[in-house]
Amino acid sequence: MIYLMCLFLFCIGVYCILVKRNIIKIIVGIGIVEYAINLFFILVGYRLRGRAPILAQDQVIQNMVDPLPQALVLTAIVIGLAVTALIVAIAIRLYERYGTFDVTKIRRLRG
Amino acid sequence: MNYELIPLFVAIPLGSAFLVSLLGKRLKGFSDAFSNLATFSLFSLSLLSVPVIGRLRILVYKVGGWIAPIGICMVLDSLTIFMLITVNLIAFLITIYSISYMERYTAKWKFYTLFLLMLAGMNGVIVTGDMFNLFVFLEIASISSYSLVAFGVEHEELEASFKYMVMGSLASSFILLGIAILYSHTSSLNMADISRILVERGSGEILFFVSALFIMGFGLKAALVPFHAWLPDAHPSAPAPISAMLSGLLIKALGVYALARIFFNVFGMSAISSSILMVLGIASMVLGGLLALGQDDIKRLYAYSSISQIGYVFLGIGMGTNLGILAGLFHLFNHATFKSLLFLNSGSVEYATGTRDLRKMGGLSSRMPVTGYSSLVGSMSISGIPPLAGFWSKLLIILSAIEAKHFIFASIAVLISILTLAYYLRVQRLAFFGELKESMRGIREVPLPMRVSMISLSIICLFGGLLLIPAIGKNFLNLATEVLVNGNKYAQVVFGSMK
Amino acid sequence: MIELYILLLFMILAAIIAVEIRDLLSSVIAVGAVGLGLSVAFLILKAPDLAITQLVVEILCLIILIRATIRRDIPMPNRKEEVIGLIMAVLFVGGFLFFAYFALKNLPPFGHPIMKVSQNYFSEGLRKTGATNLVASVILDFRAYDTLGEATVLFTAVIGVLTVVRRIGRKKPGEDIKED
Amino acid sequence: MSGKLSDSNKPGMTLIVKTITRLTVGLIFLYGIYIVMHGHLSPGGGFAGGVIIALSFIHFMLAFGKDLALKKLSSGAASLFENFGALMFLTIAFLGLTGGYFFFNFISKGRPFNLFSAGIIPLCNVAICLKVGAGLFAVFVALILTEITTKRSDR
Repeated sequence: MIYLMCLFLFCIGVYCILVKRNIIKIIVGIGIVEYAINLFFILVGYRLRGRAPILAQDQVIQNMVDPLPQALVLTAIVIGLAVTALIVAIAIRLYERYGTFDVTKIRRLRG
Repeated sequence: MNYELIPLFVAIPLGSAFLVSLLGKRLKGFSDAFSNLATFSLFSLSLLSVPVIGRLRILVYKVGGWIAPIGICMVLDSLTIFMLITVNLIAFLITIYSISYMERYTAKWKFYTLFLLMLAGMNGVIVTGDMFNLFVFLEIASISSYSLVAFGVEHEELEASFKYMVMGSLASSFILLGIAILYSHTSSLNMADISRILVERGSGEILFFVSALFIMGFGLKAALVPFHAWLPDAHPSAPAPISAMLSGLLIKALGVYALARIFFNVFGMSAISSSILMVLGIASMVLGGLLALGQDDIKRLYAYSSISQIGYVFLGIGMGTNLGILAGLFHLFNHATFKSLLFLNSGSVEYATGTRDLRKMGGLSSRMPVTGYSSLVGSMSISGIPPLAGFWSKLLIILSAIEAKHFIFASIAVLISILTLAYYLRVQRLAFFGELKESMRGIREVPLPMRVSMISLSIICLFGGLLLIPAIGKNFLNLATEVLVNGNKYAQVVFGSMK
Repeated sequence: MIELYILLLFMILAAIIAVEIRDLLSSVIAVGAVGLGLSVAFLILKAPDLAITQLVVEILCLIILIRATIRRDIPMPNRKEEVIGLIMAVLFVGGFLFFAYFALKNLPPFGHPIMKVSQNYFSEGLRKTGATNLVASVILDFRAYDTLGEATVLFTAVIGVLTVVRRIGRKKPGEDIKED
Repeated sequence: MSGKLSDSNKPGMTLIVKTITRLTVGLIFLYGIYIVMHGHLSPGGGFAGGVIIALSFIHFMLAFGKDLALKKLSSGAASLFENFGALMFLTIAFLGLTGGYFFFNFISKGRPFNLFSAGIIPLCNVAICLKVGAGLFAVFVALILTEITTKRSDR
């Protein structure tokens, strides 16, 4: 059930990318898609009543959550940041050239 | 001792990219010399590993000394070697070409840095044996290609790059979601381990859903037909060496190779996925060919033709029979050579005349003989004129379709081949033959490095057919086919070699 | 786990607002709310490393996006979006969720992961790597190769941004442009 | 952003913002270093710490304007640091070959829970931090500079 809610968030992002006609909105959509996937990865690795995967000095901790998805998501967050930075740079240049964020007005190339 | 070779395929381009970006701005000529050195050493390294793999069949490298499901492993088998040779050979010839061509752009060292990073990404995708690692290197290759498409920073380039980038990030998201679901199902990320677990559990709805996600994701990267919209914008907008790189290699390394590896070796090919791949291949073949017919921009025409030829590759590989896979892989190699040759030709034409519009050209062969005749070789090879390499691979694809009783697909493939001949003859007639236009009197042949690279590529196109003779191509083509035909046995082979 | 559901509902709501609102600046701020919600969700799901990282990355993204939209804040004209695209997207989303429902039913239930590989990290992590933060031991020792790739992705993006923001891309034959 | 509010010949934001920035920026910077150094013991690590350090410079830049910030860390120096971090990471990976494998953890592990433990992990954290901090700052500067040139070409 919670997985489906997470995928619903994913679908909102996909919908935004496919339907909206504004560059900033498309970037927002890409961001939402990334959040949804990161959340999904962590949900998959969660263990009920688990503890964070950090060892303590004087006690033995049982029942930790899965550390592997956390490591993967850390990588995925960085990749998302890299993509966002590059796409914003391209968006700023596009704005500079065309004077608008509206994709329908940025149509030099034929489909 | 041979184990030390494997990480070098990634480490050499990465290290040289860092060095070029550190020193390239300060020392004149350093970036040219060093990038060529790097690609040349990569190419010789991949040639060196052919006899090793011919003897041992598979090498597994444990990064950091951790055994496979715990750490990451790199796998070097015959299919990997096949892709590595294709990628590094073409990349080496393209770097030679860029020495002169990229003089027309500013900030050459940035170009070389991004180029080497893209190469590192592709080699990383090919060499890896881990799902998530594949995703990471796929992102390196994609992100550098997004910025390379926008390298000229004009209107069209930025727009094409934006479109490409949106589509590319969507594709990456699908792939990552697929990996997440797969991880939850199997609790492993290593390809061989996943394959072993999936064989034990059998297939189900999860596998179906993940396959759909991967077809969407990698299909977007490979520009299969319902997902092809970005390619005809992105490939022509890039500088010519990058168009050659994108069309010749990137869509194959990220799209075809990754899809084939996952579907054959990890999931195991089923009848449904086989027919889906074939139908998508046929659709790309037909639509790409038809759209190419009406183009006047020479690079745009080549880009549509890429979609069409990728369709052939998918038809061959999707068949799943021994002959079909062999033909598909051979066509992949051939397409890498002749499509990069053709894009380099178009770059030379643009370099000399300053236009890409076919209607403004004419009679260029008389002024630029090397470009003209190498383009003739490339066009004839891609349209399947006998003794050239392209003929043999297309023939084999059609034969394998007949062998597998797909008569309709075979006849469509023949028809599209004729269509291909038609639009390439049109290019030749408009651009290189006929009478020379008045405005084109003053043009000259392109500089030496560009000629060297075009001539070498056309020699490969001329004699590529020889690879089919078992004595020459045995370690190269046939063993690569064997890896895909073996399917799920991949897991046993990998784990067997790790002990 | 009720707080997680509430948080997810909040995130979905904020995402819908971000998608549908007309004003671009508000849209960017709404997506910032989604990101910060995600950071809190990571904290609830016992992933403090990610919570810190997500928080700082979100702040950086917000600064970059706001710098990009501010002063260009033209409200979108009230025009009909393409109906065909809308129908396609809705169909796609519907079909996607439908198939996802059947696929996700077979996954291990929430809160009970299989953890076949991760068991090794618990048993050997401290002894073999010496790091008490197991996430750090995974990203920098067991899977350090991934992290090399990750660092390279960021490096690529930096070079890419520097490439894209060049003022002049092409030069005429023989022309010499001073490069910055 | 609100550059117009202050004196036109003084770049940056108002006096209140500047005073508070002067107080907080050092703390943020130190916090970033702490996060990096304790990455193997507690939550955090090279990446988060690097972003925090980059944010401290960005904070400084937003408050005081770009000229003063670039005097502290010029964009050329930033890309130099970035390259240095990347090469350091790759070098660590190659030094692992002395132990037999790429990325082999070749330094002794030390006693757990101490600052100097866990072999190569703290070193990697420092390398990543240099890379991420300098790289993100360079990106930010590049984006800001294009905006400034854009505005000039508009007029």
